[in-house]
Amino acid sequence: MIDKRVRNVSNALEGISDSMTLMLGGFGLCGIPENCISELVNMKVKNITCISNNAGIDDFGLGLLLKDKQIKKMISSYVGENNEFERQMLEGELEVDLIPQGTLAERCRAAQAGIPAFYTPAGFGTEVGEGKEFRDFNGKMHLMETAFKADFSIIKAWKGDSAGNLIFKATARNFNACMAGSAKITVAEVEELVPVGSLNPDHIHIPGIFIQRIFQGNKYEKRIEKRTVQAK
Amino acid sequence: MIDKRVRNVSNALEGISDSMTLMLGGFGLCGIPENCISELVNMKVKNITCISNNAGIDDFGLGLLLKDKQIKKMISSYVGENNEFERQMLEGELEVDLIPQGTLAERCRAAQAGIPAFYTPAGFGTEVGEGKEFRDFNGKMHLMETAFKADFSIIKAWKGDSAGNLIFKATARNFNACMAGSAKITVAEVEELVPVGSLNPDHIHIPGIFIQRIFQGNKYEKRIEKRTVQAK
Amino acid sequence: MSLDKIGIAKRIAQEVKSGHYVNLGIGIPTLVANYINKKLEVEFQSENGLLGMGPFPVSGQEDADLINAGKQTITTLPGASFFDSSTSFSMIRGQHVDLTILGAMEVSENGDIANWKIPGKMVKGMGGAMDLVASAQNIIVAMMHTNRQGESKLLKKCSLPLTGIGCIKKIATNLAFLEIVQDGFKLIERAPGVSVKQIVDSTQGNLIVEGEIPEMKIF
Amino acid sequence: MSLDKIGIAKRIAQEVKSGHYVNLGIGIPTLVANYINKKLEVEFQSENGLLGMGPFPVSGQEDADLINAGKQTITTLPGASFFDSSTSFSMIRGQHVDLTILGAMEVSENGDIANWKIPGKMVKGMGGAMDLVASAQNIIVAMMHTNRQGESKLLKKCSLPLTGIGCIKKIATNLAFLEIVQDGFKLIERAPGVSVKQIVDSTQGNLIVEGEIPEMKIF
Repeated sequence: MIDKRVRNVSNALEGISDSMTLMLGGFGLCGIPENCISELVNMKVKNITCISNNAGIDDFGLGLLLKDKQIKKMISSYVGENNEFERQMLEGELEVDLIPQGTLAERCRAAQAGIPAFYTPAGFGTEVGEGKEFRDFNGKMHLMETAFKADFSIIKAWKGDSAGNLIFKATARNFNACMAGSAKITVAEVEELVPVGSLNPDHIHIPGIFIQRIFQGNKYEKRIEKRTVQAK
Repeated sequence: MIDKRVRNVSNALEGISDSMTLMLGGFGLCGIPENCISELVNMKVKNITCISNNAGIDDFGLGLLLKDKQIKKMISSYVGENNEFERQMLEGELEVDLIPQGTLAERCRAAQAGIPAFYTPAGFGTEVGEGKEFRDFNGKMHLMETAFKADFSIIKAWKGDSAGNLIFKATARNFNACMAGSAKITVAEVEELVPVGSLNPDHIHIPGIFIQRIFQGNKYEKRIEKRTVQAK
Repeated sequence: MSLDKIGIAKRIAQEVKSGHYVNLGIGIPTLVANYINKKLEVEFQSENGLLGMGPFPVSGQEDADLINAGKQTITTLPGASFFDSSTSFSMIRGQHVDLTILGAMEVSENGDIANWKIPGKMVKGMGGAMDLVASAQNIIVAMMHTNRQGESKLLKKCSLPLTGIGCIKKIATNLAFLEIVQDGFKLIERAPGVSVKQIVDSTQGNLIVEGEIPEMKIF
Repeated sequence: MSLDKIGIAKRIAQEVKSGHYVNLGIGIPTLVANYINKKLEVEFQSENGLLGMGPFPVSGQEDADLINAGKQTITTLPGASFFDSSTSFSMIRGQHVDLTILGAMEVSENGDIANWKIPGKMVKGMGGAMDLVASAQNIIVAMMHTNRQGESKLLKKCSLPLTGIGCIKKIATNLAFLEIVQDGFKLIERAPGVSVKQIVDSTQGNLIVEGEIPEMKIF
């Protein structure tokens, strides 16, 4: 067993510096690496490029980094829940690369899988396709999309063991699984770090080989973005 | 819930006819769709093209179809355990397309995922690359490989429910998971068909959307190819 | 009289067939789930990683780890499964999802759709919409026939940045149900109490009106 | 005197470092697992879908659903995980596996390897070997220095169909441990009791012998 445990969030993010490209898991506020995001705020790293499906909300998630102007560029599919983001983008303070969600997920997965490029029909004929190579397969046009390159991938799982094996809960799996192993160093924060051998090998969603560092987060707020209930 | 159950193996394979291309899961004899293979022998379909990592052994697995000369062409990565196969191939009775195992797996997955083509370094500079497009990414040469097209995909899982959700056991997952949804119709045979709702949604390896027909196999021989034990 | 959002949702619900895996966009499409015949075998896919989506939870049962693509708390039905985003878009790109229902700002007579961006104004992003429209075989657009200024949203050519080209087959609006054919928008049904003239006046793109146009049956 | 298969495996085991994920090919490479320092943190990957592979089972504990890439029944160690073939090759292609040890029929002085086919004779297929050699950063070949006819397997140019080009870095044979450098095979160590002359005589490709060549330490 290769032990991937680090003591705390600060050790987990050791080596992150200004101008790096970071991948961050989560969909909306669901499954975001809360402890690592707080630490990035503390570290005051600047000029970072974030690959993340969303940009958090004004006072939580990646919104915290936006507020402090730590982000130079966002690569996302949907950023609609964050007013400060929209302001910075429209005023040109923030570079933004909006790409289709499936393409985003697959470009992460391609990085994980050592596939430098692949073809997808998403975005052909739109401004997403501008300047990109396209090609006909089976009578349909496809864009060539390339694997992301990131310095760190920062993800969050429900349970993890010392070997870095991860299990996610419900829809908190989302981009966290696609981003495991998609950067030089993948950091996983978990709600519960369990001893090696306590996870069923058939239930593991991400094998430890994709993870370089793992730690248990201090606390999880797990904020709900849109609490929606039905009448009883 | 969409009910994917069919009564038996014969209903499961309805529509399979001569000259079709079939994908079959399994690695060696591990996780092969035993009941479907027996039925293919009974059906006496001819001239089939099989996409399968291996070709079984002389008297089990795809070896049974080879013996009856039902197979026109094999697309595999390793066929070393089958003497009849080797004889048919060397004597030119059987067309064979040998391709790297990772490329085989990814071409199945690409079909499942609607990705018509991708790039991989495997096989560049070898006879596998002959006649194929190649391209430099990040200073390294890669081949362009395309998604498979098959008429039926035939896989085997450990447990499945009426909705087609599948759970595999240990290393019997192998190509079975990559081939789910990689053909127009995917047939899954399972050791145990359980009522919908009895599988934990976090433990499902293949969601039912990728499966068109499911049934519980009559019996499983689960033969071991190389029984290897240590001294006690 | 024209349809309200619920009316549009009810009309679209009639297009859902047994055996369909359905992806619903936010807004009117989300409402469609409420009006599908309960006897049909249908499953909802949410592109953030859930198949077999159920209704909203009752108060106190919300789970921050269980949301839909609109970030709303939801529940699962028996037979549900969870998966990651790349698997989710394998379902979409690989054409395993049978029916996609989504909103639009504009649709053109050749089936182009614009629904993700108003330059210099609204830049929320396309989310999964571009993947959905590029791959889905069967897309129904749910929208108002005209915008707040009373201008038609069924155009000769979209003026906003496109989400996808030549992909839309059916449109349900507050005024009509239409199909996109070779030459433009073919009027299939009028909303209850809406005249053909009203639809003609509200449609900028080429509208094809052949024979008697029946009125929708909305229950 | 030259090394037997176990000796070769023991020498290669010395190259395994703590933190390594290792993929072992069939034959001599499989034996390497037995001789790795137990204090090292090492995990074995089997490309049919297992990480954390353990030893063979004791009799009666064999499970048909639990095999390695050589189709042998095996066991798992604590921390093991199972996955499908495409994920397995994501590990390999994505360079997450740190060390690959495999057999070869021929290796050339520029690092080409041939180990999968003898035209018209042996056509078993490449299995995962082409993926492994195309992506692995760190590959060690385990083989006999010469074939049964006494001909060198360390060549100027491979005569058999290639498995990969310019990918091999280190070779352990019954006679020597070598590294492939710019100009050819650099002799690093002699097997116990084997002379430099014996190695020179058994090597057809360019052999680089610089200074005193130490003898391997095999425990």
